[in-house]
Amino acid sequence: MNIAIYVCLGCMLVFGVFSAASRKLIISAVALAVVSAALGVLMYVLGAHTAAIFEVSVCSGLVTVIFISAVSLSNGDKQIEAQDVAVPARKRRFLPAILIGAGAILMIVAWLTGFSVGTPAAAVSGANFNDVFWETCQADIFGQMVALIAGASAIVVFFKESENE
Amino acid sequence: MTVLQWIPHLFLALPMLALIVNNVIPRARIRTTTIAMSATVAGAQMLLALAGVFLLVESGESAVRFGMIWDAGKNVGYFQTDLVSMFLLMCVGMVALASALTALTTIDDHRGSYTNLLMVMMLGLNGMLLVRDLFSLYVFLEVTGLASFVMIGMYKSTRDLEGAFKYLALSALATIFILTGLSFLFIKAGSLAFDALTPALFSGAGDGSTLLCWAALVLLISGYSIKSGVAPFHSWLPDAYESADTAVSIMLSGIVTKIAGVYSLLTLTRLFDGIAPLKTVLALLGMFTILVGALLALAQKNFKRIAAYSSVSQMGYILLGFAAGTNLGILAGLLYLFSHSAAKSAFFTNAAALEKQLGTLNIDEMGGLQKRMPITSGSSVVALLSTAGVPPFAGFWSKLMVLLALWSAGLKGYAAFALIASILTGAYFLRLQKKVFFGKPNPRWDAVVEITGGIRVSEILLTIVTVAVGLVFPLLLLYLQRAGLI
Amino acid sequence: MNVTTVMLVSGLILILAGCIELIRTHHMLKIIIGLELAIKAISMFLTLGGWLNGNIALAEAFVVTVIVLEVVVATVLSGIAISIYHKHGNMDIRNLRNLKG
Amino acid sequence: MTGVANWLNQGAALPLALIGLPLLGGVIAWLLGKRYALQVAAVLVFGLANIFLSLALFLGGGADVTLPFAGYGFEGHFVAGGMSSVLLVFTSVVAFLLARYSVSYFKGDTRGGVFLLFYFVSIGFVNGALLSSNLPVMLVFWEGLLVCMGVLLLLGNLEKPRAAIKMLWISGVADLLLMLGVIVTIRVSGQSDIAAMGRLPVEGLGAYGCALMLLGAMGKAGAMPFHSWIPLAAEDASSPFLAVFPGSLEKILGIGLSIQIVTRIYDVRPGSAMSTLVLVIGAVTLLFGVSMALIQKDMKRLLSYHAISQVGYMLLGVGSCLPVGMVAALFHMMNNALYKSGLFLTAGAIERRTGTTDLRHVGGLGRAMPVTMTCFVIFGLSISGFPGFNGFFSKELVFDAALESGVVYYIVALVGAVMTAISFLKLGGAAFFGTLRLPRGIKQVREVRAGMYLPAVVLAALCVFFGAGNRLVDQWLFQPALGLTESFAGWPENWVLVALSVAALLLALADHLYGRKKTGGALGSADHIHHAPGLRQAYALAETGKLDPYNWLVAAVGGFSRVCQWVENGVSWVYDKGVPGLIGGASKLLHRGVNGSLTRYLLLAVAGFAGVLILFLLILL
Repeated sequence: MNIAIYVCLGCMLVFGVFSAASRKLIISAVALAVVSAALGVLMYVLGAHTAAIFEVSVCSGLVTVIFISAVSLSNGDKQIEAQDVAVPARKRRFLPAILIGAGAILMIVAWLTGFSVGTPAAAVSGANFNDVFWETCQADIFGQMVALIAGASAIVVFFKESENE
Repeated sequence: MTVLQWIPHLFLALPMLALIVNNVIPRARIRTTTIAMSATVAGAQMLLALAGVFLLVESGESAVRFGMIWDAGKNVGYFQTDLVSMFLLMCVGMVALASALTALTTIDDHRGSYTNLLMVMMLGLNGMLLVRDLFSLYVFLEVTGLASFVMIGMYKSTRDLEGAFKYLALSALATIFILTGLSFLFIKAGSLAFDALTPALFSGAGDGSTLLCWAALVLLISGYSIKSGVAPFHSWLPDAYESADTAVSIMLSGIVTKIAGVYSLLTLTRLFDGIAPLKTVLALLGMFTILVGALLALAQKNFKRIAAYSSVSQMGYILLGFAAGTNLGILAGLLYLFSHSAAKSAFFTNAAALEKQLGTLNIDEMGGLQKRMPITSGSSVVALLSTAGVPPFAGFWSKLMVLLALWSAGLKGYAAFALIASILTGAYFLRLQKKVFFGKPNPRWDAVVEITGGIRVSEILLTIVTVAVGLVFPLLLLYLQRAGLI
Repeated sequence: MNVTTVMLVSGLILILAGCIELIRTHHMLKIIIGLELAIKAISMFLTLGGWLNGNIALAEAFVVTVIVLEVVVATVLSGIAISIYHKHGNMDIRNLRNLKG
Repeated sequence: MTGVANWLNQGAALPLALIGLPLLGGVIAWLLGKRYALQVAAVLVFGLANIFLSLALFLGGGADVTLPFAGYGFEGHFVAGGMSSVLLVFTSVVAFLLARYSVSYFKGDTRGGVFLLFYFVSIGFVNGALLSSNLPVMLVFWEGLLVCMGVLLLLGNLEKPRAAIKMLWISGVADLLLMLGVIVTIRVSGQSDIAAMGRLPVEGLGAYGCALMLLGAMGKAGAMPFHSWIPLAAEDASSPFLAVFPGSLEKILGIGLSIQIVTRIYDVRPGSAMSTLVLVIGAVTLLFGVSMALIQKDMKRLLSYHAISQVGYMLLGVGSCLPVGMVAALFHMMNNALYKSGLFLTAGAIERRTGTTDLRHVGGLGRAMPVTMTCFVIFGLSISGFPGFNGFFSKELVFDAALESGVVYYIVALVGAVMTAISFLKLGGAAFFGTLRLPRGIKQVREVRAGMYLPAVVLAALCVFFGAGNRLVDQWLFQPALGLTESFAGWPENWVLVALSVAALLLALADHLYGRKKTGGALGSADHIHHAPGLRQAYALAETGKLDPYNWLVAAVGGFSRVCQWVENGVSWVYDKGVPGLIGGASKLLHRGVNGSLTRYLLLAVAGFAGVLILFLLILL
């Protein structure tokens, strides 16, 4: 179990940093989708099965779709990528270095101080996701519904209604 | 079920109903009708919440709990409303009413989504006030934010979109801060319900998860501060307010930042009562905010931008009230929030009137408009006096209460600072009044006439609220005292 | 040095990466990527919290809600970004200098 | 009558009505400004109501009302009893007569309404000051009176408000002294109610409190060195103003309070330093006032100097700290209010008909204005102390008290009496007797209307009554006012003093006749004194204001202000340039910092996060 977790974490870290450091938008988006997939696996391993499905389908699926559409709506990706060229390549190599350095320092500090947030609880509550979701989180469900309406309104506003300076 | 138990349901049901009705009926032809409908919903909410406050006080209970429709039988109660949230629900109703009335004039025929978005925003704000779970609070915070982004960018002009985008980018950062904080708290507490979050979370010394809780507190304060526009997290705020349509600015300035940011901070102080650094940090942030907001307001030329920076500055006083930590302090902060909501909404309706009649908001181009627009001028003077804390307007009393709360909580230095900083408030508002309404009349505006319609109604309404609340304030205090709240 | 600590540290690195990306970039859509990256790490924290407290169902509910909300945020952001693209012909945030002072 | 009074006395109604009704009356009289008849009616109604209420209070045995709010030493405690009820009745009568006169005087003049407004408001304040037993509350009423006077003086000469400014300065200083005195007194006694003071000892801090309060009270009455605005006001202000304020109300308040201080608040003993202070100020005031009056050629100015000198007599009475002195002071104060306001009324009548009171241009009016002349004669005889008139009786009492305090005070008082008589012989002779002299442009003069002469006639009648019936007056007014059982009324027992007084009057007559013969007219009858060697130079100094403490003060202030100029400049630079510059600079800097860059906004937010983090670390570690 631990090995699976470490592998997933490694995947997420590598592709996450790659996504952040990448110059090209499409590559960033694809790397993000890979992070998402790795996270889905990780969640599955930890026992969050429904969340894992959501993560993989909605995030890696829908988010990528949004990006592709955004890119295609804005007539090709050349111009988009050209913008980040303004930042010299030399500078962008610092980002992975900083992140790896920060990670290493955190690791060492955590190891030296014996930092721990505890171990998994022995008694796992048998609560069903559906019950919890529809009862304990009913306010959240209501919020999601409203948020989706807001998203729909946003699409109407930004893609349908006319402009007015 | 008593009336009191029914009222909270309506805060979620009414806007939702309005949303459905608005989208079932073909919108394009009946813009005014739909906006009037949203105004009705807002007004109803204001009156219901007002009634709710009194009913709640009279009933002697501390809170009312209720669930969603599909939970009708179990009666566990996932929402709750207490006096604080009931009072703030009333403020939401009042400001939304002012916004809708202004929108009758300012929103054009192609903005069919205004009503939808206003209702979504109201749902988000009401939701924030009704939940009793920090995560749900975040959900509705995000909903409110989403509605705000879209509303700011509604006209899709260059400036609108810029304001919206800046708000969104800062909000993204805030989302990261807040969610990280929440997940840290979740790791320690195992739940994010208000009942599970107590100051005891911070007591396990040396434990890794306690450290996470402290980190969570820092992250949450920063995140909510971004949402509330507290300096130095405020930079998005003037841009968003300036670019948005005035009806939207009223909402943003009058209530959104107050509920989304300040109410969340208040929730933090109420949950983690007794955590010393929390209050000190809030007080310091408040002081810094008062100063920076006032200084920046002094240098502005745009009417709405001055109002925006003034909002920033006034936010500091509310924070100072909460930082006092006592019951009196919280009450003072809430009353300050209310009087400031009324005054600032009035200011933005004035801005709408000026923009509509003059076509510009540059105060250098104005002058001597007092004769041409007496109602706008009068309303703006009342709002100025109230904000600057001149008796007998509502702002005076609430500022006095903030000062008293600080003084009695032993934060005398902060009280003195708040008092001195009031001079700056007076300074930038006097500068505004002098340039816009008094001073030498600009011949360019000889043909300008007073505004009519919804904006005028809104101006008069808010001015009446400011004056009336100021006049009955001593009675209000007596009432609160009788109810045992101060 | 147990697995939870490793997860925490990796998550923090991802959040840091997301934040840096969000602040440093000049491209509007990349702001979403930065945000999403951080959200991934936060989803992991939430799951971790559920796992540690034996309350994975609640964590799942949180994660699902967060995912839905972030999708909507991403939609709104790309809507605004595309509208700006129609104005300026690009999605450079350095164009956003009209409002200041 | 008593029944009604008792009925009214049930609550706070009566004392509060005494304060409130005049205010209402003032507003109504002001609003009725253009309708003469209605205005007269309003003045009559409210004046009579005032008299009625005061009488009800006086006959009903007083009142003691405490309003239900208090704080910071202010407490609405109103007591009517003893001196305050007596003074209330007296004030209401005089005020009524003067109000009636003022209406007629200002007929057809737009300033009349405002005058009546502030006049009535002043009466309300005087009533309040007399009623309030709480010292801070009393001060509030005093300040209100000051403001009313300031406004009225300002209206008298809007273009050059020198009298108003001078009055505000001088009375302001006097009131400031009083205020300091009150503060010290409250500190010494530990409470702020006169009724509960119970004669504090005059020692240590109490001595300063007593001296300061006495100075303030005397300043209100117009004693040296707080006198110099009165002659200036005589040039600018109307006759009714002079009759009302320097003539009566100010004296009533000032002397009333002085008596209170000496007899109730502090335990001032005869022969003590405090007593000497009052006596000396009284003597100086008397001599200075009367000698300046002697040489005046303008009726109003002359009378205004007498308004100063008469204070001297009252203070000689107060300063003696003997019961006889108190009666003397009270009696003389009332007499003075009667005849001095009466004299101002006659001056006003002349002014109304001829447009001037300068005796070089107007005179010999006796035939034309017989009623006014008759009244003037009675007032003149009263003020000169002609045996049988009221001034005689009160002056004899003052002489008594002065003689007890020291023979030098008696001599001063006697000299004062001589000079008073001389100046009034001159004034009467010039104004009413001899050949008719009129200013250019006026062909003939008629008697004034009944509305203006009747108040004067009533005042004259009161003068006669206070003289002839002084036993009754003593029994009715002074004994209850001062709580005495002993009577000081009746014909003086000491025949030597009476003889000396008569001799003084004869001396004055002789001098008058001499001066008349020398210059050939009544107007110049005092010139030989004016031009006497030695005195001439002194008079020149006094006339040019060289002896006026106010002018010294102004000069000193000028010098001081020049010395402080650079300090002032420095401070004002800080306020005008420094602080706004700092604020403006900071504002500009921040303003420029907000350059619209999203990256900067985000970095700022991160910096804020770092700041919060550091604060937490600082507080926790």
